[in-house]
Amino acid sequence: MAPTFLAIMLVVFLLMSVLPGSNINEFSSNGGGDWLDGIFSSLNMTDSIVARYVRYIVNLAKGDFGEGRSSAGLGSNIFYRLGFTAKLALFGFLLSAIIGIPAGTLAAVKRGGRADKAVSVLTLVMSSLPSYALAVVLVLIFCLYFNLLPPFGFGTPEYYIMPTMVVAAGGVAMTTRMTRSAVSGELGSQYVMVLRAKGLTGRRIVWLHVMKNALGTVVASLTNLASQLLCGTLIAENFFSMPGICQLLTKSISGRNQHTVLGCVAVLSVILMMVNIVSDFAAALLSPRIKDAMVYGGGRQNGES
Amino acid sequence: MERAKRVIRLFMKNRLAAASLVVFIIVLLFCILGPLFTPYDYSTIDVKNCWQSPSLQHPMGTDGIGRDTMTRLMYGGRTTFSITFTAVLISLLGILPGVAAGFWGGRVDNIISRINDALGAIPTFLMVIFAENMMGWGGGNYRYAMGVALIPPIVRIARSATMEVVGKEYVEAARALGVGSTGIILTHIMRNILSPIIVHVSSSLADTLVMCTLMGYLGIGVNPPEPEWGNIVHGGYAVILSKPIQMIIPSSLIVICVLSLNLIGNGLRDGLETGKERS
Amino acid sequence: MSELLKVKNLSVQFPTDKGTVYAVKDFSLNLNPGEIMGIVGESGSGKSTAAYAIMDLLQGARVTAGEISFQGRDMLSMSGEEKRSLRGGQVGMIFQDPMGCLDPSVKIEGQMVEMLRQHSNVTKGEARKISTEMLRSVGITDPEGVMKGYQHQLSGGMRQRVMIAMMLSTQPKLLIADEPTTALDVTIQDQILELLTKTCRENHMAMLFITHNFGIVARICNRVSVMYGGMIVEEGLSEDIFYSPGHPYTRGLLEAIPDLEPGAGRRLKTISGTPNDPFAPPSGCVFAPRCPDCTGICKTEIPKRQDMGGGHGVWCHLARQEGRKGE
Amino acid sequence: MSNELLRVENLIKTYPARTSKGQPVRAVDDVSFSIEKGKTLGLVGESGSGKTTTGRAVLRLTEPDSGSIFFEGKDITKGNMRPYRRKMQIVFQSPAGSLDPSFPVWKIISEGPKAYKLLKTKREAVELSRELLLRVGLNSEDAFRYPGEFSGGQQQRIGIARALAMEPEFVVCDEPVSALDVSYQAQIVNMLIDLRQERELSYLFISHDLSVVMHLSDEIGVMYQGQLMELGSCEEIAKHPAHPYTRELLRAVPVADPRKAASRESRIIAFPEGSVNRGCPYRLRCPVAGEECGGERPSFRDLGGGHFSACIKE
Repeated sequence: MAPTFLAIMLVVFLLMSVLPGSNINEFSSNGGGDWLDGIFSSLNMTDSIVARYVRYIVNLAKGDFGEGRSSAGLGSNIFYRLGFTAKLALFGFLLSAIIGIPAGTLAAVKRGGRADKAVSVLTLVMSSLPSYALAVVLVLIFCLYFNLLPPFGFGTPEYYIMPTMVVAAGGVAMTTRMTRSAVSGELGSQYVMVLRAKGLTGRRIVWLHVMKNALGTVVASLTNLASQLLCGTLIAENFFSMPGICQLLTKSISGRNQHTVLGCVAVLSVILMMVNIVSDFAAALLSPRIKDAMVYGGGRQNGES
Repeated sequence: MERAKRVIRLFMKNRLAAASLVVFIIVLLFCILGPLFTPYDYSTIDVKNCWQSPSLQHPMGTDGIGRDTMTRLMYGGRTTFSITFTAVLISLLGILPGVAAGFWGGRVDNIISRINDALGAIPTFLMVIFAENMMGWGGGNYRYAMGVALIPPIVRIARSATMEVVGKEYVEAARALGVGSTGIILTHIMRNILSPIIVHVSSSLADTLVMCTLMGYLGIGVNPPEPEWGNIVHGGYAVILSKPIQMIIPSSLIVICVLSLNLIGNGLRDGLETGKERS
Repeated sequence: MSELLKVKNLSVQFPTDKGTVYAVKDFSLNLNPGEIMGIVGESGSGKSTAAYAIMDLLQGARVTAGEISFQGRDMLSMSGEEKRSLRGGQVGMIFQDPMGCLDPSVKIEGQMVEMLRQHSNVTKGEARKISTEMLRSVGITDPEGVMKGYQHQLSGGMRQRVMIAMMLSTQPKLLIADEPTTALDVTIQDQILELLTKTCRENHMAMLFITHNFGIVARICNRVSVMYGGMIVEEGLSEDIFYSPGHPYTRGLLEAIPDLEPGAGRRLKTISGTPNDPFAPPSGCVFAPRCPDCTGICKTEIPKRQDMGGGHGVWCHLARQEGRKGE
Repeated sequence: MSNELLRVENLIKTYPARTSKGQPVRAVDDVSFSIEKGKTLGLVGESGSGKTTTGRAVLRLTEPDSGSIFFEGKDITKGNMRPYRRKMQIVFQSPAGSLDPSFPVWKIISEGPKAYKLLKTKREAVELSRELLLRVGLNSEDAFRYPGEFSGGQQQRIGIARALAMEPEFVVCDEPVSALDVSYQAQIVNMLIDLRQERELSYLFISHDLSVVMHLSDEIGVMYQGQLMELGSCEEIAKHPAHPYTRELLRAVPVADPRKAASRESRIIAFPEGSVNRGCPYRLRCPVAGEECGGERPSFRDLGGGHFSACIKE
């Protein structure tokens, strides 16, 4: 995974240095006199593209988005806002897991039954409802009709209710659909018949055996869930004016402030990259076969089975 | 193509899917033919009667600067649909590398899969902002970026479908009969990976439309006064508490369109799945 | 009631959107303790479906039966709980496809201990000891290694041995084996068959062996039922079935089996025709469309069981004694 | 050696190791045999014995690592196979898997001749398929149906018709009847026998079922872990097998006769798993193995009359 991340950041870096008027060359130039410059000057390649790329990565790692030299406090600004977005995304993720997985399993276990039909209709509606449409509906119900929740701003927990629902909607729909197909796939396999022949209770079979295998596939597609939550956060922060990184991103886009835009894009890519790595390891943890293949390196074996 | 007839027959039997097809066609006609019938233009400003609620002259009311919402929705629909269809068409370019990776495997497969994973790691949204940043804002040319962002899933599906077909004995039989690799790809591979791809495209059509309107809502992509569905919804944001109708009408039009697209997707999926299993 | 298992006219139908599939019709059998009975038939004859129906393992099927009783207890009136405790406790089951029988994400030890603790209150330590012993008794030379591993690290033969050890660890009175050796090599199959017969002899355990291979039936079964198109067409001691088959289908099958005599180009006797359409079973005898000596009555009337003496029953209007090479 | 149709010399095919630590697996390890025109060689062995890989390598569907293949005297190991593809065909094991579900039957059967430009129009193709369908015992209007609408036995007949469309001289049958029930197995075996006489075909008949092979082969080769253990005429192998593995195979096949099957005492303890890199590969399971079996690999000795065995104890 790390090589993929470095590849992306390389692309970001090269594009930014090509961009007219972006101040990339200032904050990735060497000569600042620290340990890194010692190495580069000894190799007398201080200004080569490679050195500036390494400097760029080191700065990113240090969280220094170049606020030291040019625009005001971008780095600290981003980290402050990151807290908000992280909270929203985390709530959204937890909701997706807590609602999505049991609902998907229930629908798969009682395939064709009332619960299954209800869940499918709900998932269909939730995945066809763009987040801003859902936000409008929520505002209508909770603010105008019942006047229970404050529509905008942040602070006390009640502000977070509606934005979290908007963020979670897409996630719940995707997780439910994913779990439903994974679980019904497992339920159809031979080893479930064997478990029933062993006299195990239905609950034990589903929640202990089937769940473990089904989660393997669900976790593997964590990255799509992350992107889905990202879209949700973008709309939620914008609609409910929550000061998250996504709001900064949208403002800097409309303000055509390229530098901040790329800063936010870099941070969000880093987060998604980490989610990618976590999902790979979680998938390996859950299914030993993938773990074996990873540890021993599964060659493409197409000899006699 | 006898199989195609069977799939269509099955699709029609699913009344829900057939009904949503009709709804979708109506929405399409509304956007394409509509402008010929409306007296207004999408950009004529009439500040006197702004924020009008639905009335006879303006069946869908007017927006903040008095422009007729219905006309704007018609023209907006054209932009949104053209962006979505172009993006999905571009994503079909992913079929070629997917088939190549699945068919030849080994090094070719590794290289293509690595690149594909890297490209796939970046979510559509960030890819679009990136492209917008570079190619200049507005003008809907982010359709190409969205198309590129949609390529990785298509490559993955084409690759796994191809590998499944290559594992089958009828491909080896074709080789034994003296059919060359390209011959095999054009006949056996293409015909048998068609249904998983169609199923994916039908579901990605709805998701792409939603993504496109999201962009519009956030002010990325189309700059005003050019109309776009997401943009129109955003227009009503300012008066959401006082006149929620301004946002409800455009949002519900989008929801109806997306819902029908999803239902068509489900209908196609059932048709192709049983079609594939039985034949 | 010395019978261990008694089944009377069991029928199974699968309602599908294209019509009802009549998988099993009027299936009856009775099995005494310690007896090995073979159910033979080609694919689609309903042999496995019948066994699964007896154990109530079928989903989405309409099962009707005159009587299903195990050790005198009527299973039809049993509650779901009671039936569940029977499965794996008194009745073990092993299946055909060793590749997919074990849970891929749980260690072998976990699955065996789970089985033991489900049917008897032993501690985890005792369960682990019993399981290791069971694995050794089924011929696994390194039981500790297998216990710690997962199913994808084992060969087909090893997985089948683990399955047998697991099912036998609760000392069942009846073992239902659904083509356990079909997917295995012939040398490994030979070992598994030997293992099964030895276990039945030693534990006085009855076995219902389902297969399409007459050779296996000849080797291990003392009583046989031959099935075609969802119905039993002939039943009796294996001597009767092999040496004086009464039903044309049994005769046809026995002659179609290739023997180990050398000589290239020796044609086999065949049964002409193709399988029946599951949605539209023929009126009258199920084998009529493919039967060489089929007459008018066969097409109209379902044949009744004709007793040929000594428990040898034939469901054929023209049933008659006819020796094969044995006499 | 005049009418020798196919000769294979020291054929070797290795696959990369499944785990990064293990060394590459030799699926086919130095196999040599020859088949005369009109004769059939049966290749028998269990799963993992390399018999299927050998069949595929002979037609160069999988490229062998080394060794040479001669067809009608010409070396076809390297270079363009196209001129020979016509004369060499293959029938597969899984009835459903060997037919493309999206092709109508007439297109499946005429795919070969079409690739060789022997058929110009669709009408010609349909005509040819109708003719061949009748020859393999199906009716001619099946030409417009799809593989999914046929039973296993019928699908296998379509596979045979496809092979016949090329008018081959040599057909590799890779477990053609293993997936079928007894009554359909007998029908296909009889058809293969009739086709042999009628079109003077020679087969490389691959199967794990020794009794089916006995009915079809003039000569039989027994393979174990990629190596030929024994090769000889059908009578030799059946009456006096020279290699302990062949004896074990003959003993283990269950015979449909209770009296004959009654007397047997088999071993229960599982055979040690894994392959052997030195000496005779069968020595871990062999009842008569001694130290000498662990030395270098036993040579393929000629016991006279074309009967070879790779066991130094005999």
